Amino acid sequence: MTSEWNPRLVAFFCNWCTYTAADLAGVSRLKYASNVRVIRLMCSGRVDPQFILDALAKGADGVLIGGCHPSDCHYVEGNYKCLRRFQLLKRMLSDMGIEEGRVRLEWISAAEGEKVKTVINEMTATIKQLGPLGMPAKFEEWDKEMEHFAAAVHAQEAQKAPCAEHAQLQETAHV
Amino acid sequence: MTTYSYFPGCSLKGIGRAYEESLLPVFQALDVKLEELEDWNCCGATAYMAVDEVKACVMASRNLAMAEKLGHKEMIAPCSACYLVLNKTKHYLHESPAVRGVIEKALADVNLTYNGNTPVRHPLDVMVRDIGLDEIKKRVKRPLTGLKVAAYYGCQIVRPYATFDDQYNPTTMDRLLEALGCTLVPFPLKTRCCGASLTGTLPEPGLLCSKIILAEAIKRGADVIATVCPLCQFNLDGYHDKIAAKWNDCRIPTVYFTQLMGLAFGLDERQLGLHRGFVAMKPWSAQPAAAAVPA
Amino acid sequence: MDATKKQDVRIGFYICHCGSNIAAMVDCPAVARYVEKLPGVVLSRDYKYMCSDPGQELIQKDIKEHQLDRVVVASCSPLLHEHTFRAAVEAGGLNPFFFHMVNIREHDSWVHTNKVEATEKAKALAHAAIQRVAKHKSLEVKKVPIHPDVLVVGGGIAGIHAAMTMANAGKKVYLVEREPSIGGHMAKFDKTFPTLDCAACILTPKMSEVGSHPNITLLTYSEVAKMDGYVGNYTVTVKRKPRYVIEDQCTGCQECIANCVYKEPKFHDEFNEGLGKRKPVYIPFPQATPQVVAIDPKVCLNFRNGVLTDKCKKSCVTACGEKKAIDFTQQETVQDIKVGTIIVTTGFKTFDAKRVPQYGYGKFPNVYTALEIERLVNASGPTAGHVVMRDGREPKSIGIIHCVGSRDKKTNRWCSRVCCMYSMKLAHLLKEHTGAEIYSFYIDMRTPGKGYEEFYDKLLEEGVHFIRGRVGEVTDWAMSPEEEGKLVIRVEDTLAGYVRRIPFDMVVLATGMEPQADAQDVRRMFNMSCGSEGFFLERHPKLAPVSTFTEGIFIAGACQGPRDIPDTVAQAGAAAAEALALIDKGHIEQEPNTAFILDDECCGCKSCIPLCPYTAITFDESKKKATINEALCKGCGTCVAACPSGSIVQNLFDDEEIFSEIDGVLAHD
Amino acid sequence: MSKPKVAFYWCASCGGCEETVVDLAEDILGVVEKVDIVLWPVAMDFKYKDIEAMPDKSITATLLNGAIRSTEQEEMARLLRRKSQFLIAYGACAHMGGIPSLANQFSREQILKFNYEDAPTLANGDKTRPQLSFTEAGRTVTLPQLHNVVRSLDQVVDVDYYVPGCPPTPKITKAAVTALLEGKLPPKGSVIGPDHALCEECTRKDTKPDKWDFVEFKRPHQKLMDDKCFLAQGVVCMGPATRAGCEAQCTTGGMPCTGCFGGTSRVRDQGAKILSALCSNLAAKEEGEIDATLATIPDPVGTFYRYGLAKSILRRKVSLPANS
Repeated sequence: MTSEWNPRLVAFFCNWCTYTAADLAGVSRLKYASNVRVIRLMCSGRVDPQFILDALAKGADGVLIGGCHPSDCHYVEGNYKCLRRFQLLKRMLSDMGIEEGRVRLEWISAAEGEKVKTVINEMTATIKQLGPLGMPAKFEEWDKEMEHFAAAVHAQEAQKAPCAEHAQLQETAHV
Repeated sequence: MTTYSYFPGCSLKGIGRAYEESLLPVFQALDVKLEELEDWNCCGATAYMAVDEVKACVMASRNLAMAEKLGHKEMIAPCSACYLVLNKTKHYLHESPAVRGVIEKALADVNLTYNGNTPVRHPLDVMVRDIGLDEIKKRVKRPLTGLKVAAYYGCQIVRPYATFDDQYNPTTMDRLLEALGCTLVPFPLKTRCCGASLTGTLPEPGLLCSKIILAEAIKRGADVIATVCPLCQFNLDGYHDKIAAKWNDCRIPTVYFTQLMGLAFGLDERQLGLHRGFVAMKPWSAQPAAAAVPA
Repeated sequence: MDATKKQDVRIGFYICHCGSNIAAMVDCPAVARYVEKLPGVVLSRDYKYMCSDPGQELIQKDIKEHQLDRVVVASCSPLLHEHTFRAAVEAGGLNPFFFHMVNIREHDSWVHTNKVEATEKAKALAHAAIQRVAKHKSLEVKKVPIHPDVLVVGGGIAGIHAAMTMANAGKKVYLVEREPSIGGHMAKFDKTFPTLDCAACILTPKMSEVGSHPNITLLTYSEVAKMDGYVGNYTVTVKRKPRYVIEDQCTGCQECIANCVYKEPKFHDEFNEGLGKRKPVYIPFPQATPQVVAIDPKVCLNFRNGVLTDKCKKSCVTACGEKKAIDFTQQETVQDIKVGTIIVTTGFKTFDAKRVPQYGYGKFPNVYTALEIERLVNASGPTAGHVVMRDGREPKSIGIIHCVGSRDKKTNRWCSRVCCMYSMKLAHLLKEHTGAEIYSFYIDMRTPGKGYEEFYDKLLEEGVHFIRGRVGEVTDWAMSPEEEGKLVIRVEDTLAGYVRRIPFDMVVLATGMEPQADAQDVRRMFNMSCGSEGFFLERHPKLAPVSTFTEGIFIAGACQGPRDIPDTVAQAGAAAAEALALIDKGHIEQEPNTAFILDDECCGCKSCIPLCPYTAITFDESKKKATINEALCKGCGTCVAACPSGSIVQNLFDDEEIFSEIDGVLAHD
Repeated sequence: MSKPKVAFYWCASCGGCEETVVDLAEDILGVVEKVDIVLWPVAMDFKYKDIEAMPDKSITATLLNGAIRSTEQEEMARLLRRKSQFLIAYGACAHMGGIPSLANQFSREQILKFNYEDAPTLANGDKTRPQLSFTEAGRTVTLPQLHNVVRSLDQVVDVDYYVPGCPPTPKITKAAVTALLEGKLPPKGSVIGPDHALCEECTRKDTKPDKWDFVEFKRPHQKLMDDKCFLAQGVVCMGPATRAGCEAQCTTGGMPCTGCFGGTSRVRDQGAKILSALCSNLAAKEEGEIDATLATIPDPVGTFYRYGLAKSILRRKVSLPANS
């Protein structure tokens, strides 16, 4: 299992710099780890902290945000807003037990195809060392403590004919 | 008082002792303390480097690790070969995990660790960039006015790591010597090969290298060649008879830049080791220009 | 119809083989089979070339036959073909935004080496697109009228050609040049390779045409200070430096120059690379356009340290007389220009030869740069075309060193493309002027151009010596009597296989081309990108070579990378054509990715208002809510991410669309 | 025809929600008149077995407050779910985990150890921990077990409606009860209350500046506050990210909003959104300066998820064991 495990990275790339840089990496036929899934946004300023949390909760082992270099943002300073949020989010994630290397913000200009490759490879290596985050599995595991009663309720309900009874009760509900 | 760790290397205790003899009092005159590394070992240069680079780096890294333990911010290595090997080792330690692995293991065997915290500096760099020419000018008691010098740097302090000066046209020593009052002759062979260890194995091309430098310095009207490296000094000063026999007489003194500094600071010539050269520099105190300056 | 419910949509999925570009690394049929089973997918196909006509027709046919209402294409980068497929979807009768594109070429097949992994990645990306497209909404493309005027920045040959092309097509052009005259580097050249026609003869007629063209407003000695707005509607602030001469009143008679209190020219003459001298009042070169003098406050006696003192007797003013063209009180002025498109042709800078100290430039007076030689051999140059060295001698032997500041890891890695050819041109001209022995030292001889290799052959026949080897150093260190007093080039002759020392009277350094010193500022001002070497980055190296990532801003000439005159002119023409195509369409179609406020939901907390760099968000005092001016919004989405109550929505990138994409990329193991 | 049956129950909560029911004051009489209360442990004497004996779905509505963090609470939640037509998560704890779910930053073992061994105010010389069962004189007494994870009600059973607040205001409670009795119910899963943020009804709204440019954040005790918008004074106020409906009682009373009503329906993670809004509006641009400003928010989790950690996207500190 561990030898086969490959981390899953979700990346949010801004349209103008980092997404283009990733295109350039492609055109230049640079080779990098295949476990990154890129989601294109117009600007790193569009990266809502909810997206990062959601990606982690849905099973990403790491999240990469790519934006234009400071003072190079296509939208003047969306990247600064991203950076400000990122700085606090990083702290909050570490308070929530998520290792620092799992979430990374990088400035990658349209010309830096090479950097796309390096960053993704580095991040893949870092996360391989950290191991899976596996939030969906964790959620399931956490909920195992409720299996006992859930099963009991299930058994009781199975004894009855819930449909008919339910329909009848619905009728009387709002008298 | 600023303190640097000091790695003398073998030359400064042997053939290049005039370097140490002048270096230490000059730093003292500048209120800079050098603390010699206790139980230092060979820097790993030349023969080791040629046979097994990694083992050479292991030797160098013991010195680096001990310098870190000493706790001063930086270490001075006056010999160009030491300076280069120590810096090269640091480079490998940072760039090559494989070499780093071997070195760390070797260090662990002698209870040492290396964290990469101690830069290795050349005294020329420290003089000009840390202490500064203004400070040096203040200490000059006997300006070397009229002394025509060819500043000869050799290769190892600027190549491959040009950390404080240009690789092809270094000027640090020129500026320093100018601050002492010297006149610098235009010298195009600043970083040309002195013959290095070639002279020991293939004497002819080695000697030719030395001869070219000596002849050019004389042609440019220099009274003396100033150098920063014990091997350069030895090659340029040590083979005058052989060079004279093979080509023509190219006798000109080759001294360490620290010796000229000591002279300008008014230190005793003998204490500075100026008598040690095969072709010794004429006693400066006897020069008319020096006499004209009030003590 | 509620399009957000998965079961309500009918999605068509297409995966492109792109010949073997994708298919060699991604198992396209397997991806198609995987997608076919996803909710909402009605059909799933793989096809050789989706962007081809048959590929696009396939989509259109399927939309009709299978009542598709959503389309996903997995192929190359959306930056390349998104518009192609949107158009195809529209032609099939759907709203073009019921489409989403998956990048499995640049982001997948081209960058990975394991077919299984690449295929799995394609599946994940496709899955995300299927989930996302189900949430897509019907959107309208916003049409914005385009201002027909054009700004050209930089008056070298590229700017001149672009401006003329546009002006001849009837467009009003503003040409901004920071020097007192247009002409750029080309005006300094003597002859042009390989035809050896005189640069001035072909350039100056064009320059004067620019100067007199009714559609061109020439703003020399001016710089662009600021750019605002967006494609079709740019407002550009131009800073006009004081030249202390009223342009409209100066006739170019140059009486002021003749009568300056300085009887002899004695100041550094920029146009002649400092080889000649000029007076404080000067015209940069005889054919300068406009024919208007300028006064240099740094050296004019009427100024001290650039500040007006009025202490000179001002014989120039007397000489100007009734024309009253000289005005020492002139101040810098600022002018706003409204244009729809901008062509940036800011050119290059020559490499500073002092950065290669071993070649002795600045140390040995007889080491010259190539541009200096251009002036030396030029009949209107400082020596009237007579090649004499700084010490007054005529050179009997000349060494030309190629690749100075090119193909060198320590300085610039790139090939400057023009140096081999101009070095040979100079070799020819120098030989013609002096009869000297000429040696050219090259790394590789690069002559890719019409008539270029033939020119090389001609030079070989003329007896120019070509030595292959990168020169080690230029030194005055003589080893033999014949080297005494000469400049010695030390080089390894890699064809002969030994190290040579060759003495010369004169050494010429073929300096390479670099980005302008302020290229980064210009780039930021016009919202462009730069490559790692600092030249402006084109939108696509092959398919959009004169476009930039900012719509309506084009580049041409050496600001984009080293190139020669023919290529520069061709590019300038291309940039003009692209700009014309935009203008003549009459309007710009803007990506409808703007944001809007959910009026009922906004609580008026004002978190978003300061975040918008375009001041598109304002506070409606009557409703106590924020409101977005769609015309000003450029669709970055920063406010959307920041809205604490989720009350701002960005079209094409709304929260639900992105959440479903996140869900999708992670749905597949 | 018999009156609709209503149950009130509390789980992991402080009791404040129960107080709100009483806070309905004379209005409660109207409610009592219209319904039969079948379970209300805080005020009336019904037993577990009474409920168990009732037919399924025979209770019209159960208003359950408190988070679920023990086996007993879980069992009761499941029982009441089965017996009720409508299960209503009443108050912030049932709605989002509430204050008790801040415990999701610690493992069960850490919590027990602190509370029964390490707490400085403790007098428990033997460090005795609660036993799950205890037999004396032939009789066995059992105690419920503490769960590892604190949950909102809907993380345990299906919930029909949510009444937000810590505690819900009388007005919002009345609105919910009235809607129930009159059958004018919003779509299942709705939060009873408006769907915009608090600023809309805050009395300080007009003093909110157009630009915040935060350079420092303050906590209420660090500053004497005037009657301007709290954010204008650099005090973290969750108002912009918190559902309205509380009549802005805290901000009117001089305290910033701490977020008890949760986010709007368009938000998946209230904490992430307020973080985004506040951070976007910092003045600093350099990383060091940004960090210096943000250092004045010493406990982001406690600040932004005070009532909602259980229902946040991450739910619980990721590195904690599932069982300890």
